[in-house]
Amino acid sequence: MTSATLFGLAGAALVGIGLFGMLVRTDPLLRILCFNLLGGGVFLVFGAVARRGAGAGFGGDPVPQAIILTGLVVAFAATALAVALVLRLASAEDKR
Amino acid sequence: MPEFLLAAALLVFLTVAVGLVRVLRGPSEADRIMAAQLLGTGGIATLLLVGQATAMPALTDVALILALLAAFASVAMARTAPSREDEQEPPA
Amino acid sequence: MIADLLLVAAMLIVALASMLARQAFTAVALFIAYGLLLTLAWVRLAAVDVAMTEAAIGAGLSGVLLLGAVRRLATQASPPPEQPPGPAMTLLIALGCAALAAALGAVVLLLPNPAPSLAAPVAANLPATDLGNPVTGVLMSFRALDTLLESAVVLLAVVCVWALTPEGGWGGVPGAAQPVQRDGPLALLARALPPLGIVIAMHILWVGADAPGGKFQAAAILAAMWLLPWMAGLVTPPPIAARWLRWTIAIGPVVFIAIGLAGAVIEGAFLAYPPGWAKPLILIIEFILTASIAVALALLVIGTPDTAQRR
Amino acid sequence: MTLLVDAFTILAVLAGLVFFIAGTTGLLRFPDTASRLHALTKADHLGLGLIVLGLLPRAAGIDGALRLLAIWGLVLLSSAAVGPMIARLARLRRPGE
Amino acid sequence: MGMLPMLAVMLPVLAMVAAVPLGARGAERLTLAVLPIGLALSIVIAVIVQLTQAPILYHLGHWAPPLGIAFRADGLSAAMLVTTAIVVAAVAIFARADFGTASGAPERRQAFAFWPLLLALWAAINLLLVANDLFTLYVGLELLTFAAMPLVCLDGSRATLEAALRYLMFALLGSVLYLLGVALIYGAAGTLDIVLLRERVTADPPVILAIAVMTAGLLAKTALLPLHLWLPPAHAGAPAAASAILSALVVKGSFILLLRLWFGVMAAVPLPDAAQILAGLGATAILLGSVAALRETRLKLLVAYSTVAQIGYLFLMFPLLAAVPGVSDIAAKAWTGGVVQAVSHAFAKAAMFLAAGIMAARFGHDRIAELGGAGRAMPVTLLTFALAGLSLMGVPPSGGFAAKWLLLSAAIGAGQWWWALVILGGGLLTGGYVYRVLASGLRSGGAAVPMSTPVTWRRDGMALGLAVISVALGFLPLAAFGLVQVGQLDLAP
Repeated sequence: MTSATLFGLAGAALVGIGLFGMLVRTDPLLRILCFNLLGGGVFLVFGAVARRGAGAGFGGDPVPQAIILTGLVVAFAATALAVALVLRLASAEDKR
Repeated sequence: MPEFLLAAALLVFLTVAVGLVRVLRGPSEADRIMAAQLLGTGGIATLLLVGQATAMPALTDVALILALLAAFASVAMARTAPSREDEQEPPA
Repeated sequence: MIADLLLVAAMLIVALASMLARQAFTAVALFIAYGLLLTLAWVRLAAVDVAMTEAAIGAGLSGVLLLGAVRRLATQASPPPEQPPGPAMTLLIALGCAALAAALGAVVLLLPNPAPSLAAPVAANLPATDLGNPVTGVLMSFRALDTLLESAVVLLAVVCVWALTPEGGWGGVPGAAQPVQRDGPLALLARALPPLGIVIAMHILWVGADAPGGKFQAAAILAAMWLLPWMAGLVTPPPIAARWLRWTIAIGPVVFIAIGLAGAVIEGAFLAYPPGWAKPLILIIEFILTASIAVALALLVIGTPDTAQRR
Repeated sequence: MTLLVDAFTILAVLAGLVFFIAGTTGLLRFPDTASRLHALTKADHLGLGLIVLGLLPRAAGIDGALRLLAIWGLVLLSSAAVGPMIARLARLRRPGE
Repeated sequence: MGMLPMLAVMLPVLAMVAAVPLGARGAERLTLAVLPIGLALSIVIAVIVQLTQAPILYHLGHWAPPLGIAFRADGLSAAMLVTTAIVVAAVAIFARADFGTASGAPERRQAFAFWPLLLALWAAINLLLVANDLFTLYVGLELLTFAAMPLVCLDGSRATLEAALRYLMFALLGSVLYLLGVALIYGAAGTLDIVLLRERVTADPPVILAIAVMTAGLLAKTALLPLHLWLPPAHAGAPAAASAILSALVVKGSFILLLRLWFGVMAAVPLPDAAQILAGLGATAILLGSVAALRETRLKLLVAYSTVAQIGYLFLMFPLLAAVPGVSDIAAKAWTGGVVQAVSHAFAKAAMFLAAGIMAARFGHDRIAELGGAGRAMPVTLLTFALAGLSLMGVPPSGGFAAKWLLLSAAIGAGQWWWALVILGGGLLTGGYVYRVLASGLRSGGAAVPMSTPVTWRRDGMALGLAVISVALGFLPLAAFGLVQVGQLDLAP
């Protein structure tokens, strides 16, 4: 087994872990955290795909690598949005 | 020489990975922060050793970013850790 | 291979523990460790650009963002917990997730060999961009549209976070008030680190054209260097009504689109660069985009304006 | 000459390793937070410092050496800042434990 | 000419970006200035596609796929581009009363947020319509989610914030699953360009799993039963203008992407069994959604449940397209029927939500049982609701009728008569809930209704205009519907 495959399998396991957490955790903040675990798994699967595509003197296929980079930033923005919403909801609590 | 550096990198990583037990078990928040910090330092050392062994100077830059951001995350952890109410200084 | 196995095992254990953690703080501490381990995994996958981004955004900014939320939620009455799924349902979900993970693992093993790849076309066309870093080539030329749209997404996210401002807080200072610490360890770090960090960010941005690095990594570092003195209470973010602040986060995408449209007029295709001009134009875009994204990322961490804090 | 450099690197990196191992052992085995903190700072200051020292003669030019030193400096700085914070946290925690 | 689809996307993106520093008042004026240009662009694209009977292709930065990204505006894109532009324009004019900023007035939160969000939404939908690259489409999906989420909770009340959080969780899970599929498809085929993928993909496990997780993710975003739970509170709690956009357009964005996957990427690999399951879920959604609407006591929730039901119709086209690859006439009918359903529902539902918003604003509540007097006080609003209702029911001659009739005859032609029964049953149930509202509104009312103002006239005009379009679609000659066939990969002879 190559290390690309190994990390791909790890990504698959992380997808399972993150998805489970997103579905069973009730604390919204922990749900967001699990969304990030899940995202890490997805990116790792993508990373395995990129590594498998090594060639032309590159250690990995640069196209999926660039896509992962973009995806990481988008995932961060999504996390920030979700966190802001959770905090806003918590402060709405007091006023009632 | 690269073999030696790689072996050293593996050992450093193995060592700090064992330290992860403290992040898992605590018991106090201080312990978790320390273990995370150790993981950061060990990760930096690993990156430097691998970067030298495989002639990838860019890994030094990864280590540089890690050093900066690990410092940032560590202080954030240290001041966020749940503690007694007298911990916070009053806002000016 | 042993190293990889070790790394994977550590990653899975940390992720599992983070997902199961009882306390939010523990979960986030483990999540930061997860980000550190992922950084090493990206190095092992020969994706150094991604490793840098993961270190800066995955472990750094995301961790600090979540920690900030833990901190703010600790001072508030915890919301009534939603009903967790019952044991039978939990088991069912666990089986479903395990099945998905297993299917995904099997599929990873079944991916075609040799793997299809665009490495060769990237290598063949990279000289046309005058860049040395293939990932930057993809991000700024071959798939520049994605990068452009992503910068718009980041800007939009700031709008969304601001849109959550409670009544009476509009136009005010974003984020919760931070306890002021004029001296002490945090203040020391908040004063000593930023100058060094800015130099490092500029270095990462500059080498990004030809070696791993680039605007996102640099922007994340710069954001962290602004957030540090903010956390120490040494600087106050500008109010969100400030026109210059809004221009700062918008100027990057605006310039990117303008250069793209200029390409459409001059070269006949949106985001096409005239021959010989690719590298300077890309550097201009990256430089301005770094400033915009850095401020936007920091604002995303700082969060929504508070009613309590109109200055 | 190369032999000398190699020997230097090996010695320094090995010494660094020892401090890392000591740091982890301390973190795992020491009974209280304060002494664990001491163990941690050893790994941070000396372990990484020695590895950086060992790699310095191999660095690619002044630029590479500067980056190595900057990393060490950064870790020292953050350790110096976070250490007291952790110590205070540990002190504050104790009465309730 | 090739540039037009690119401009249709970049115009709202640029406007959205520029709207942020301009502030609420500037953003409002910028939006109103950009709207006619965007509408004109969409119409020109539609005319060109209809005249040339070929999709418009555009390579960004001169880089051809698989290395670069292509835009491809086919008939489906063109029809939906025009629909989107019209609905966005009507909603923008409608929304000025709520989110406008008078000269010299201080900037308000809702006003600052609404205009960039509207522009971002428009940009995202246009991107989803013309982008031909699976990852660019992912960015479009996220853009759409980010723009839609704050619209749900624009009024800042606790209930809407909860609805927004629930929506966001569904949407984020949906997009991350979609991204997982993108990774697998790239790993299997080495490209993300839909046209190229159509030639490269085979029914291998990686591709099948990819399509499965992407479909699941997109269903969560499209709110197909049983993943619909987030929709009613989210769409009903938003301000009327936002509800109209969310129900009419946002759920269509992920649906169109689903069509691109199933009948673009997988055109050469039919999945008849899975298509039956999707249509089964759709049929259940039609029946359960309509029943829920029938039992609902609040007007805006009724309209939201109606969306759950009407989304169900969209999925009936899947087995009809997948079942009979040889008989292209039936497939063509199913395709046209599904797309016309998407278009006519967009107009009708936007009109209905706007009408419901006008009623709720004037009554100060939206309890259906207490709408008495609406027929006298606001006949135009009630007429709007009725016309939109006719289209949703599928009464001839309306756009909804054309759509449902095409789907019905395709179902019978394909020998899958059971879907025809569902279509007819759904129409009856729809009639039931529309009638409930009208009957209540036509009763003589007890409470005094506030006088109408010029603002109300303009708002009524916008809502009525949309409702009229949804009906008028039924008068179009069938040849006009040929537009949506253009460039359809598996239907092309």
